[in-house]
Amino acid sequence: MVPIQHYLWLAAVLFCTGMFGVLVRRNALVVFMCIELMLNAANLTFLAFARQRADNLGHVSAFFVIAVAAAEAAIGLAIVIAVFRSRGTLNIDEIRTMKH
Amino acid sequence: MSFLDSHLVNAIIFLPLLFAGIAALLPGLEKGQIRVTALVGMLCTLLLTLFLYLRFAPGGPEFQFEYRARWIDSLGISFHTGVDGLAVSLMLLTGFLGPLVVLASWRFIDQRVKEFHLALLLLQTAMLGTFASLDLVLFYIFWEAMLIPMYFIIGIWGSEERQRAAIKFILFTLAGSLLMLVAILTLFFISQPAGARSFDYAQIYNSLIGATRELARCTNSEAPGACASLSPLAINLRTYGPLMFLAFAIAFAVKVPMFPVHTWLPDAHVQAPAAGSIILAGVMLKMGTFGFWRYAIPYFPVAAREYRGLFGALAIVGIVYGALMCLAQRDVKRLIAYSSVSHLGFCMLGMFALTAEGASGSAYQMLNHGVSTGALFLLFGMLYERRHVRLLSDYGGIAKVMPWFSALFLIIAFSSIAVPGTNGFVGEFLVLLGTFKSSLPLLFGVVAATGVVLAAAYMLWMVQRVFFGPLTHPENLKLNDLRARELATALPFIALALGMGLLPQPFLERLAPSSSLFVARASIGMPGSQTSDQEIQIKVLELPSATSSQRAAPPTGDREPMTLPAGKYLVLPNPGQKPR
Amino acid sequence: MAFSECLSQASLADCLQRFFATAPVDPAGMAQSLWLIIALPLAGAVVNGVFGKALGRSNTNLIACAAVAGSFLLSVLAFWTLNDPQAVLSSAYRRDPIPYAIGEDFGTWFAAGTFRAGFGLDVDHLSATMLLVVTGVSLLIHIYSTSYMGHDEGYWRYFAYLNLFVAMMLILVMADNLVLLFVGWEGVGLCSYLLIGFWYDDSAKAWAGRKAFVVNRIGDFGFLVGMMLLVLWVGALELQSRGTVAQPSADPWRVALLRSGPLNFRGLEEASRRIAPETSQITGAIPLDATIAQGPLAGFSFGSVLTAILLLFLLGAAGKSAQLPLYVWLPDAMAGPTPVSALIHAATMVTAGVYLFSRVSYLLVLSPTAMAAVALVGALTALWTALIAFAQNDIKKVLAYSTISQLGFMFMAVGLGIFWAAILHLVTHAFFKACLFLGAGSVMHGNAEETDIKKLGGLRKEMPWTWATFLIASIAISGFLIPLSGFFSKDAILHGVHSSALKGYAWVSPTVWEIGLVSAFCTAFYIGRLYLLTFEGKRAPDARVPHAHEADWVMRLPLVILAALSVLGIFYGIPLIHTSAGWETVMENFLSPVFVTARQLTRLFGTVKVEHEGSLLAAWAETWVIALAGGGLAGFLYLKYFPSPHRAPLPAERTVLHWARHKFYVDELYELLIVKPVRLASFVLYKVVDTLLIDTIAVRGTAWVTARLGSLLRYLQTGDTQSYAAVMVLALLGWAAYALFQVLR
Amino acid sequence: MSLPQLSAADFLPLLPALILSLAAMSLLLSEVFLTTSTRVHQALIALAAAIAAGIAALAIAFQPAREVLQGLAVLDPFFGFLTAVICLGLCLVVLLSAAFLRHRHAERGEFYALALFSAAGMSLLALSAELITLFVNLELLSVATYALTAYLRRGARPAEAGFKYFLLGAFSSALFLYGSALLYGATGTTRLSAIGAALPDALRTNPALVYCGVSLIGAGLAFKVAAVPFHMWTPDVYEGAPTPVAALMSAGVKAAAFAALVRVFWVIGQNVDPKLPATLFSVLALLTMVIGNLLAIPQRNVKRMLAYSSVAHAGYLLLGVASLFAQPREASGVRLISAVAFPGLSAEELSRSDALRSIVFYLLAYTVTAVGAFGTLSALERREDEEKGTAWDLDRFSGLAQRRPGWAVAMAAFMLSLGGIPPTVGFMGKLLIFQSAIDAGLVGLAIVGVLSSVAGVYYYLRVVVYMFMRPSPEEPTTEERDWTTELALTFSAVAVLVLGILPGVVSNWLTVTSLMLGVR
Repeated sequence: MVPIQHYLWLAAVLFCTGMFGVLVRRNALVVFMCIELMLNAANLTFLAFARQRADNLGHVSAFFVIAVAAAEAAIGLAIVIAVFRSRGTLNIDEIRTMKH
Repeated sequence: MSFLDSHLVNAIIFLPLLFAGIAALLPGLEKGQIRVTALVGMLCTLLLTLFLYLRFAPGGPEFQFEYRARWIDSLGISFHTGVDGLAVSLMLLTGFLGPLVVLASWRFIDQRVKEFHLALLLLQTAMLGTFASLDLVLFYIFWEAMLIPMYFIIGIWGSEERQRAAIKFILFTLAGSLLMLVAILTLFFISQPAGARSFDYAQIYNSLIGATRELARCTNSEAPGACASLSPLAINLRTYGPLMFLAFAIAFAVKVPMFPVHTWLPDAHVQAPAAGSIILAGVMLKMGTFGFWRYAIPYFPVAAREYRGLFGALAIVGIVYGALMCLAQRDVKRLIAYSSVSHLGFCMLGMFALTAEGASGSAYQMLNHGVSTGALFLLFGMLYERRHVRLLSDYGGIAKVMPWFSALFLIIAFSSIAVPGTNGFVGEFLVLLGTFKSSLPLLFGVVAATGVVLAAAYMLWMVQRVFFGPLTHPENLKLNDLRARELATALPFIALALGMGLLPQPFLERLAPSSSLFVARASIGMPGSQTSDQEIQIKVLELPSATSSQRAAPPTGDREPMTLPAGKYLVLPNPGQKPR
Repeated sequence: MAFSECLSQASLADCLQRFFATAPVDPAGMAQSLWLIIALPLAGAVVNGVFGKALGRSNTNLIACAAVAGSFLLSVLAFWTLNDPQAVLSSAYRRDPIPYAIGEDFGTWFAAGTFRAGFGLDVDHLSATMLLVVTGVSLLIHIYSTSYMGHDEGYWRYFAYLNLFVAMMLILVMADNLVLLFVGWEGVGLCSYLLIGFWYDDSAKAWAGRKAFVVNRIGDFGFLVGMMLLVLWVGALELQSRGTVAQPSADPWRVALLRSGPLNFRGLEEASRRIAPETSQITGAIPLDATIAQGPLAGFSFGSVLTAILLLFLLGAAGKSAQLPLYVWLPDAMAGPTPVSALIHAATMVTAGVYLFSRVSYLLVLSPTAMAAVALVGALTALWTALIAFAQNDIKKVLAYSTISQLGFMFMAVGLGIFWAAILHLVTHAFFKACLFLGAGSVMHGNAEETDIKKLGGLRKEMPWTWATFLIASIAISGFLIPLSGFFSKDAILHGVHSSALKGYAWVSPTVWEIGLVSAFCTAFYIGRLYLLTFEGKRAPDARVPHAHEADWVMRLPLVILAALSVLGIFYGIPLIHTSAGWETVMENFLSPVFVTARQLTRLFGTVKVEHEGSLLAAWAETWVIALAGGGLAGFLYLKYFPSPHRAPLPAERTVLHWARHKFYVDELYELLIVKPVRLASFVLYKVVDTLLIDTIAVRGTAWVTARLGSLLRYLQTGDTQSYAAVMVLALLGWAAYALFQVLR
Repeated sequence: MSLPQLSAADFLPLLPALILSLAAMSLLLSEVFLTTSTRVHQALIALAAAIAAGIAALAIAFQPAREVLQGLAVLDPFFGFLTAVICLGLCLVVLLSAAFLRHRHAERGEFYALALFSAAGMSLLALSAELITLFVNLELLSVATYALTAYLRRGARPAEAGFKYFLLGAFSSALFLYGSALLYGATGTTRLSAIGAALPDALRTNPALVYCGVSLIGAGLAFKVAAVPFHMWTPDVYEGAPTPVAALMSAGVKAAAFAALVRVFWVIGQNVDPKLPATLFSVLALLTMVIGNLLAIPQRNVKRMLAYSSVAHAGYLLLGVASLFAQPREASGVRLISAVAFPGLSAEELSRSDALRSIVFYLLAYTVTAVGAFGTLSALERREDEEKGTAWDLDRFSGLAQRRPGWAVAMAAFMLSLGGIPPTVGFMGKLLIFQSAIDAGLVGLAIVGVLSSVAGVYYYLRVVVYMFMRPSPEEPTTEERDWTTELALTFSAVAVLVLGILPGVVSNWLTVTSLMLGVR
């Protein structure tokens, strides 16, 4: 069977990818999805460890996270829509009227 | 101790506050009523301070009229007031200036009268409190609370550059005093054992005596083993004493102001209205010297002696430098401001002479400067009220049109250049005598004495330019001489200037015990001095109820009501001892 | 007992003797009421100053004169009282009472630590003489002023100042300690400042007043430092001589030092007795050159410190008495009203320096160096200013310089320990110089304030009274024709100088003597010139008024009295009294109780050796000839050539005249060396240190840097979400790196 | 597996949160049925709920600390007091927002509901002692706050602010989550107490996991407390958010986040090398104090200025946290003398309790002051200026002393309190913080803090200058007065002064109980 480390590394890679995406992608929605990616990387980690330790705490956590992520997604999309309404764009570079 | 004795000081401190409350209730348009209210408040305060002054027994215990109440037990802070000879004298000075300040701004302040008098009364409370407080935090609170009203007085009712001057004033002072706050807290911790800590002046002082002696012994003797067995407190004092002393000293030196940190003073004085200048020169600058006298030097005598040469030199530089600055001024208020720098140099010099004569002279000089320079600002304020110009070149020949005014101004000018028979002479003579008698080099005294010559030079120069010579400016022709109110404002100063010059003994008697104690404390462990701890210890006034004043809720005591199962809650372990 | 019944028993002379030797009032009572002498003029000053304008001219005059007259009478009483053998002062500092002195301590003025200064008044023969001179002359001058200032609207100020001055001067002469003396010392300076600048709307006059005060302050600086050192000196003496006596606590001097302060004159006198010459073994005394063991003065010897102190006093005295190098203020002081010049700048205030040294004579004689310095300063001043006086055309300026030079004579005498002669000359000088000044005043009064003697002349017939008195006074000062008081007093000085030698400074007395002779010659010359140009010859063509008018009797009376006094002064200058030591002049005999300590010390230390070679008569003859020569030369020149300005002066003469007329450019020199540099320094310091370094660079600089940092950091806040996130991530990585580093290490 | 045995006492700590959320739900429901236009009563309901919750929190604050819900949460005075503070802040915010919303015709129940929800989240966060619980509650409060930030969604600025806040917030919570996942992996548990117990072994076996986890968690929380360099969102979000919401963020969110911070790092502090958190927080405190103040100096926009100042104050709080972990013995010798044991409690424990007390008190002080300041701002700002961004310019304050003397005095009090000048509560807070810092031997940091606060006084006083020393603008704008706003301002001003003069009551409570930080 696949050793635990693989899962962990995969999760780490996912997390970093998400983080990188957050930093570089310009489209607000894509950035948002990158964040989801990070959350899921965390989930994967939880599950992997739960699997390794054979307890259910990890699984429970994962469920919680998914729920929370859903809530976050809802509010996030609402905000994105609001932004789009007021500016007509989702390009992050243009959402920077307040500065300094 | 009778009720009166224990509450007199508090009454004095908070009476102006009470009248501020009354004034605050009056409608802002009733300028007359507000002025009268303020005046009455100030007068009542003056009467009480006078009563206090006369009631103060020179031969009695060091601190009299003490009052101590629980305030913030958990922090070891108590509301502790009381006065010694110097404090009571300075409080008298403060009370004396109060009504005169109100009178001085009777006409000059015509907009936002209410705020102005509120500020004055609050300022009065803060200043009196600063002198009377015997708890370091209480002192600090009053000390900083003082800044705010003065900040408003300068910033709102001042002249053109007022806002810059006000900001400069407050930042200068704050930068210094916040460092002092750190020093106070450090002192709080190192001076007393955990759990028994308090910010009480006397308690902290008493706990320092022993260590100071050890330290002095160690610094005096050249033997290598002298500093081998120091108590922890002494070691702390040795390491941090100088730093803490400097923190205190900087805070006070800014207020005094001593030479390098004096530049806020001219700006503040020039911009402030007459009332502000009078209070600033009359009382606020004394806060600095008072702080040195009450806190910086007695708490850290060894460190103070370490830096004695430096501060003595700075004082002398202040004397000469300030006088030279006066010669370079074209602006009368600026000139008077710099003359304050010079005069307060004498105060500092006398203090750091560490001789009885010097200390008394320094204390006396504080009072003198309050009277003389206060009066100078008052009188010039009257002129400014008429002409609204400050430059020497705008005047000349004033004596022709305002003979009485000129006569009064001349008298005050002579008292400020220490002509014998005026108050200035006694102070400067004693300071110089003390300096010569002290272990400071003779040169200090000689250089300081040149200040006398320079003072005559600049002061008479100013008098010449303002009062004598022909009336060059037509607008000066129609100046009218002093009104009755102004005369009534100025005459007390004259009376005091001459009275303190001819009969200084009543004042000196009250200062004498404080100054001898100050010298004794400042020279603990000096080769010459043989003062016993009993002489210099301060009697700690216990807090009202039986429990010890510090940390009224010691955790052990207060955790009993809630009986807790062991281990359920965290008794914080010491992280350092955990095995890794 | 009464005079009449005395006559029945004894001869008139004895009775007069006894009459004057019995005090009219109880000495103790007199001592307790000494303060009145000061209080009267002080009260007059206050009343006139505050209500003068309301009171009106005549009342003001009355009050002023009455006040001074009152203190004059009291002074006479005090003077008289002193002659009584019962008039003894029991000083706290010594066991045996002091004869011919009364005094009273009116309590502490201020005290701190071990120092104390008291309100103590003390009158002995010296003070009494000064009292009479001060009150008497000022009474006359008050009377004179009532007419002279008759038309000035500032009369009330004037009399207030004048009364105040008298009070201060009286404090000066009666004070029993240095600090109180200093009150008078600066007080008179203050009054002279006020009176010089009396007509303040003329800025030149006001500046002159300020100059006077500041220059005096320079002197006072010396005085002040001297006092401080004296306190230390006495303290060290007390400490060091403690071991030498049996039980210090029983020693009244030590006790009194603590109770009455170290600067009391009696205490200082007692202290000077504790100093012994190296050789002698007096118990409780320590040698002059013993080094001070501890205290701030440790390491110096008593003698050297004392010398320093006295030299500092010399600085003070030079300021007050207008000696080199501080004499420059006096000529300018002539800006004041003429009676003021007569009173303050001739008769009384300027003699304060002489009085001071006579007061502390017992200290002065301990230091030959200081004495030599005093004598030389006096001599040089006498000559220097006499030379300047040559070429002055302003009548008051001439008199001012002559005053300085006469003061120089007094300093010579003091410097060589002939204190009585100095005082004698002080007194006579007060009389004739006051007379001269008042005469000058009356001349100006009669000639529309004309002061240029070149524009006067021929006043002899127009102002007979003024002329007569002026002539007498001129003769008195110069000793021309017939010897009058001034002649004898000056000769007493010159003779004394000639016949005494300073220990270690043998060359001083001959030098001083010769300079003195030359100065005497010059005196005669310039006075002669002044007199001749003013009164003799024909009236100058460019005079302001065709005919001068004589002053009224109010102004004449003082002139006459002063002239008479300057004649009667002779009486004091001639040896009439025969004592064990030989013939003494009245003044010497009269003052001898004051200088008894000084004399003893002089003998003990041999500071001044007096060898009486040459008879007094010879000396008189000598001086007289010199005076005649000087006066004759003046007469020859100015009677022959006057008024003929067309004579081209010789080039050498011209240069001398030029320099002398410009006072040898001393004022300009001081301006260049002292005033300008100080002003420049202050200005540069203000601009560079205060404004630039501290305020701009240090203070504003800090604020500026802080603000800049803020606005720089501000631009990191780009508003871009992703850059924010990037910063977070970077910080995180940095931290993780640090943590890992910590772990792996 | 059997259901855990839970007693009623286990749910006691949830009481405040329950009250808040119930009120929130009822408000949401009322929104459905409501037809009237005026909504003041909604504010009143919210206010009542907040007060009730606050009282409940205080009531349970004096109980001995214990773990509840099987160690998922802790009931201890620390939580109690923080919740009380949060509720106090909430009350004031609700009062302010009533008028604020009415002037913008945005009065709807959701607003209060969201505010209450986020407050509930804060209170729950303050008591959670388990990583996942922490995460969930963090998200609860964050999500509510995101919504509040973008509440006035018509405007461009609120939307943008909400967007930024949401994006970065989600990002940081992702960090937090991943960190806790790693920590779980390292220790096999997510309960803080258990983690603490397991940490030493975990460190021995795989330190990298532990350290990465801790760092990520720290980053996640540092974002919420707006510690430099995780602060950059603050000014933008505060500026865009409705002013009352900004007040809520600056007061409540900070308090809750600090609670979580202390709890988490407490465990690490006592089980891992304690130098680690000490250094971490010292560095953070230093950066935050200095940079926060520096950034605020050039601001003319008062709202941004307050935002930066809230960063600076987070710095002072971090100083308190640092002194909680600092090791005096290894630090400077100032503490040498106080090593004398105190009966029943070592000097170390005393100083730690003082540090905790100072943190709580400072949070209280900052809450009343900052909410008051934001309140004055919200009372002054005008709808039409907001798009131009000039609504919060200093000029709005010029001559306020003549127009509205009361507000001017109140604002002056807030500014002085923020500057830490007596006799205001701000000074007392600073006094306590610096006291514990020096007690912990962090003298250097204390001095830096002091000096930076001098810089702070400069820009706070600038507002005072404008209010008192500048003339009113030409067109005198008359700000409407609403009793709710007035009430809030008066209350906070009075609190600022009274607590400044008589902090005794509160500080005594804190002393009594500040020892109880219920994490084993």
